[in-house]
Amino acid sequence: MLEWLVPQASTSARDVDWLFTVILLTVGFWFVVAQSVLFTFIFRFRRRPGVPARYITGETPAEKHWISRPHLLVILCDVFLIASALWVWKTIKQDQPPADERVRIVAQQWAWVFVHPGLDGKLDTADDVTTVNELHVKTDTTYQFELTSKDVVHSFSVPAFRLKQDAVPGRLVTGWFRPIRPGAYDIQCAEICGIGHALMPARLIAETREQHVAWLAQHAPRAAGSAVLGLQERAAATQG
Amino acid sequence: MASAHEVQVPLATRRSATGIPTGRLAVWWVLASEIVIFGGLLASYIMLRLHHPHWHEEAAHTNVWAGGFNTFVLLTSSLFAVLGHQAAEEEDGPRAARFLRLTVGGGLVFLIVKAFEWTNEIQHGFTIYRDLFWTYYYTATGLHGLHVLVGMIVLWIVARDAACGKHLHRVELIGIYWHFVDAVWIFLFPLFYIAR
Amino acid sequence: MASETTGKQQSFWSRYVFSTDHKVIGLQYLFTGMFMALVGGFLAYVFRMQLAFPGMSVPLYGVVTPNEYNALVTNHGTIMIFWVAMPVLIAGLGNYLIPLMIGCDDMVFPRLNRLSYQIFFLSTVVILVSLFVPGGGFGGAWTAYPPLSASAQYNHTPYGAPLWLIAVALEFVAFLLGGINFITTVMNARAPGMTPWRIPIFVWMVVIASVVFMASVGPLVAGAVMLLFDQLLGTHFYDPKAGGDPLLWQHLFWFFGHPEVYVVLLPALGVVAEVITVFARKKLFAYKTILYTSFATGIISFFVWAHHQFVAGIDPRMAHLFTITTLIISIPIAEMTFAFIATLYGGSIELRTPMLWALAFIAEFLIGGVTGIFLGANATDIYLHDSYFVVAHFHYTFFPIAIIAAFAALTYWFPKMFGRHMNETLGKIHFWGTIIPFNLIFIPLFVLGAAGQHRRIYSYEHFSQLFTPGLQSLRVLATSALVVMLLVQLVFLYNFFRSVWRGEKAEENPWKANTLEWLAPSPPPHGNFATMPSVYRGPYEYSVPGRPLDFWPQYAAD
Amino acid sequence: MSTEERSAPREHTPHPNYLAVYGVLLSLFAISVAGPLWGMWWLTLITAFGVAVVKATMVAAYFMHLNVERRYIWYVLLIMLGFMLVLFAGVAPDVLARSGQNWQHLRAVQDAHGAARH
Ligand code: HEA
Ligand code: HEA
Ligand code: CUA
Ligand SMILES: [Cu+2]
Repeated sequence: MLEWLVPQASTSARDVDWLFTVILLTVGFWFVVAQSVLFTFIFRFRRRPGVPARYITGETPAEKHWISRPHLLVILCDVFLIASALWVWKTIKQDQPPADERVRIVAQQWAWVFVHPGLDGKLDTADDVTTVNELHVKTDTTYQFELTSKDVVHSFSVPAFRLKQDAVPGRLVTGWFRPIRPGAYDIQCAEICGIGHALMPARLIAETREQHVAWLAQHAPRAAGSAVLGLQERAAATQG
Repeated sequence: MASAHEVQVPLATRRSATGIPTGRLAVWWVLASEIVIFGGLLASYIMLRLHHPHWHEEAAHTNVWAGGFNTFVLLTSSLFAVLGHQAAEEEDGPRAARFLRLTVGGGLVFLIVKAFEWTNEIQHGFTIYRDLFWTYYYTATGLHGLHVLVGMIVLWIVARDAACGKHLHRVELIGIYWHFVDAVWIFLFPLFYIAR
Repeated sequence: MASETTGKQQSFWSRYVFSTDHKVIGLQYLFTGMFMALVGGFLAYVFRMQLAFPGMSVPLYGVVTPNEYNALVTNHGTIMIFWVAMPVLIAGLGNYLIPLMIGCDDMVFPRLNRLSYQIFFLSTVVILVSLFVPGGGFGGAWTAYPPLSASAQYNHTPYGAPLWLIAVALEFVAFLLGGINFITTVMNARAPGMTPWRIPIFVWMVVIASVVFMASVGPLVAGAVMLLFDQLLGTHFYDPKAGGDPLLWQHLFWFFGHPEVYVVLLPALGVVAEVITVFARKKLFAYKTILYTSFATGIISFFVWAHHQFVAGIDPRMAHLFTITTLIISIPIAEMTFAFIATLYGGSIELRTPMLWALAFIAEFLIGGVTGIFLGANATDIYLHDSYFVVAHFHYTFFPIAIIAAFAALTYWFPKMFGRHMNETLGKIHFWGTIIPFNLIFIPLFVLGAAGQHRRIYSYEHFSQLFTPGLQSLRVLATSALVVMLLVQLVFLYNFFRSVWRGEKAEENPWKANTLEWLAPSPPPHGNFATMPSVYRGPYEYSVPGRPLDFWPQYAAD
Repeated sequence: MSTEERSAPREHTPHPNYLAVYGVLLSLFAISVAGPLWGMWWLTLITAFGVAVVKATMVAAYFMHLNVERRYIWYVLLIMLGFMLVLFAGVAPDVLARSGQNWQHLRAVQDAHGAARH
């Protein structure tokens, strides 16, 4: 359902959209039933001269069934929804599939700093590529990210990936994602973080292995420097 | 029967469908809300205390003897309060007033001791800024001290009325509140002084 | 009401400002709440205009800067919840109706009652002032997450933030005092014969709400003290660098924040129960079941709070527990909804304005309720959290509560409060003119949320996936609908104030209702009843077979 | 029902011997102070907090007269305490713990490197 509005660019996107549809159908059913009963009653039992209202206490077992039976069905639906929700949550937020690569994400007022492993595929080595507000990833590669914040609470959100995780200062949160479709997607900050909250948009570029290697190659050393420069400009801009 | 003319003392205040006098009932609900306020504060403290191994070193610098003496003082003042209530139930206003004033005295001693305690600690550099432990220490004991102060003021007023036999039922109400303040301290004492 | 004051200037103050009469205090709360609703609505108008037409100079306001936008949203939310929903539904209606409905002449602590309003009034002044101090109003969202809210170095509102916090704290104190008053009054001051199972649902709901509020707000009061210290003394309760923990505040806040939503929901449901029974001439379906479900809701609401924090960095294992409890809470509310709908079965329904509002409440709240399930399911919440889907969800719950149910109550009890009738046609115009735009505002927000649009963003120009013509047209639609809705409110205000003085006179019991307040004269004098009533039966004995009349008042001896 | 008099007179229960209660409380207090002298953490735990609970209960029961008060007042107060336990249980996994599933406090990392405060 959601894919009509946002592309499904990661594996978790599929699972989330599936769950969304499941819930939509379940509660949608109840919603339609409840509304139609409500409106039928409203029209069917409009005041007519000479037709008195009935006296129904709803206390006798026979009458109670009218609400207790549907209410049992609701419980069943809840059990089903809980099970599906927990299962999807487990795959997305708890399991950590073996990571092909790792990226570090640091949020601050008001920018994202991304540390990509260089060609050696390892973090904290000389050839790491640090960028600001631009994250480059390879498709069909399982990434593990570690996320933290320098100052206030931010939230790393990639709608196209159905991925969202708050960046909390003093905490290191790890998670994973696996891009499945090349393209450039919005990264938003989803937790209010001050004046520049709307001014820390970033881009996520999912590209093929070749493109990615090429990008790494040309950004290897001094791109980081320019990136930091860009960061200062942005900071100055948002202050003004 | 109350009528539209007699409005000074609403009939509402004279009813007691539960059998519990309205005043006392209200005091219980006040305490209920106080329990969750102190409960929230102390729950946060306990969690962070267990989170920070180094806090017990900080706690070692609190003055057990001052805290212990204050515990004793509050317990005693509670005894006076309850004896005052007993006197009040025997319609002996002046006696009740005397006990209540003793209770106020207890509160006073408590605050004086606390004042010395704090100055001493601050002089030795254990200020509210030194460490989060001390922030909690001053916040929790300060909040409690505030309750002691309020209690003393009300106690004094109630004692004044009781002395001339007025509103004797209030002696019990303020007593209940005072015992609660005492009970809170019973928990603050081990939390901030003994456990280290 | 004010008309009676003409000529009696000196007594005006003692009668309408410093009165201890529960009815006057109730109306004070009501009018303050209605005024703040206009304020909150105006703030919504300003930032909605900015969202629809980014960068435009909004009529009556001007250009909206990013930090202004944050302040507008924050205070819109804070005001609508704490200065509209709470005062109108709980303090306003509760104060006015509880003594009348349980058959006594006042609250058990009239002076405490007055004090509670005075503190509330002070808090109102403080929150309004906080919008105009240097640096602007607080912009850290009504949830005020630290570290942002904790230090001006981050939020850049050195005066706005503390003032906002102080205002909210004062408001809490006012409602704690009021709550204690409500609870003790209902427990002790009931008329003879008003046994627990004969108390009208509305009174029950206000009491349950007051207890839930009292039990949940405590930790947040403590948390607010800590936050205030962080702001003013520079302590480090929530500063991770110094050993504090930002998540602690989130927990303390939501431990209150979630029960709070039921604190306002329950009285609204109470209003609906009173109205639909009268205008369907039906006994409330399964009175006791409704009460038990509301007890259950009240208790379960203490076990679900972290569903606001699924992706906030809490341990993912805890998310499972809170998903389970959150979906469980839909069960009692579902049953209650069903009971309300069942009440209509076999009724003789007359669609007067109050009834329209009450029925609209059920229909609209269902949307808000079921969308809550998408959020309660932790996995979908990963995507929907802090998106406009959430915004739409809670407006579909809050608007029915704070506005629709409030209108139902106002139109229903208006004859009692002011001894006159409101104009029916104007009422119907206002109803449709509010309900239709309401859906046109918030249905688009569901779509925008599902499309990944996040909250508290002053302009989407920077997001290529969001700044598409299609989505922008939805934003424009929502905003235009809002403007229409706000204009229609003028009809209400005209109708309201005209009827206060010019409306046709109403007798004691215009709706032929059973509950005790309709025994008192309209408007009730100080002291309420000429002779204090006794109660002989439950509140919803309508259309009892073999009775001459289709209603059987609680106060009628036979 | 007796709704109209000043305040329903509490069935005059004979007052307990307050001095005796006071004595017990004082001795308990002495225990709680003496407890740590043995330097055994579990003993301190019992003498400090176990005793505190007993003391508080006694104050509530005898001084606040909860033992002769209507039963449900107990329940009200205990339910409030119960909610505080719920709060603790729900918050501890995030605030008390130093690390959990897929997250950890940077503080925990620093402490490991001996970079803790003090
Ligand atoms: C009075 C207001 C109110 C009410 C009544 C509710 C009711 C519910 N809310 Fe809502 N909620 C808010 C106000 C309210 N909420 C607010 C203000 C926020 C945002 C705060 C912020 O971040 O600013 C919020 C946010 C919010 C979140 C967090 C979203 C996020 O930020 O990520 C969640 C998640 O679980 C949630 C869930 C629910 C649920 C499950 C209910 C349930 O009570 C609904 C139960 C009702 C029904 C389910 C309908 C009737 C039942 C049937 C028709 C039967 C069929 C149903 C099933 C088969 C399940 N709400
Ligand atoms: C009771 C709660 C309530 C109510 C009624 C409303 C009403 C409205 N809200 Fe509000 N809103 C919130 C609570 C509420 N809101 C909260 C809690 C937030 C989150 C804040 C945050 O993120 O921190 C929020 C945020 C919020 C946002 C998200 C902003 C963002 O995240 O960037 C938007 C966007 O459109 C919005 C729009 C509106 C609109 C158009 C209305 C319109 O319905 C308003 C129309 C106005 C009226 C209908 C008033 C008319 C009044 C009278 C005529 C007087 C009589 C009144 C009575 C009898 C009561 N609101
Ligand atoms: Cu960073 Cu919002
Ligand atoms: Cu919630």
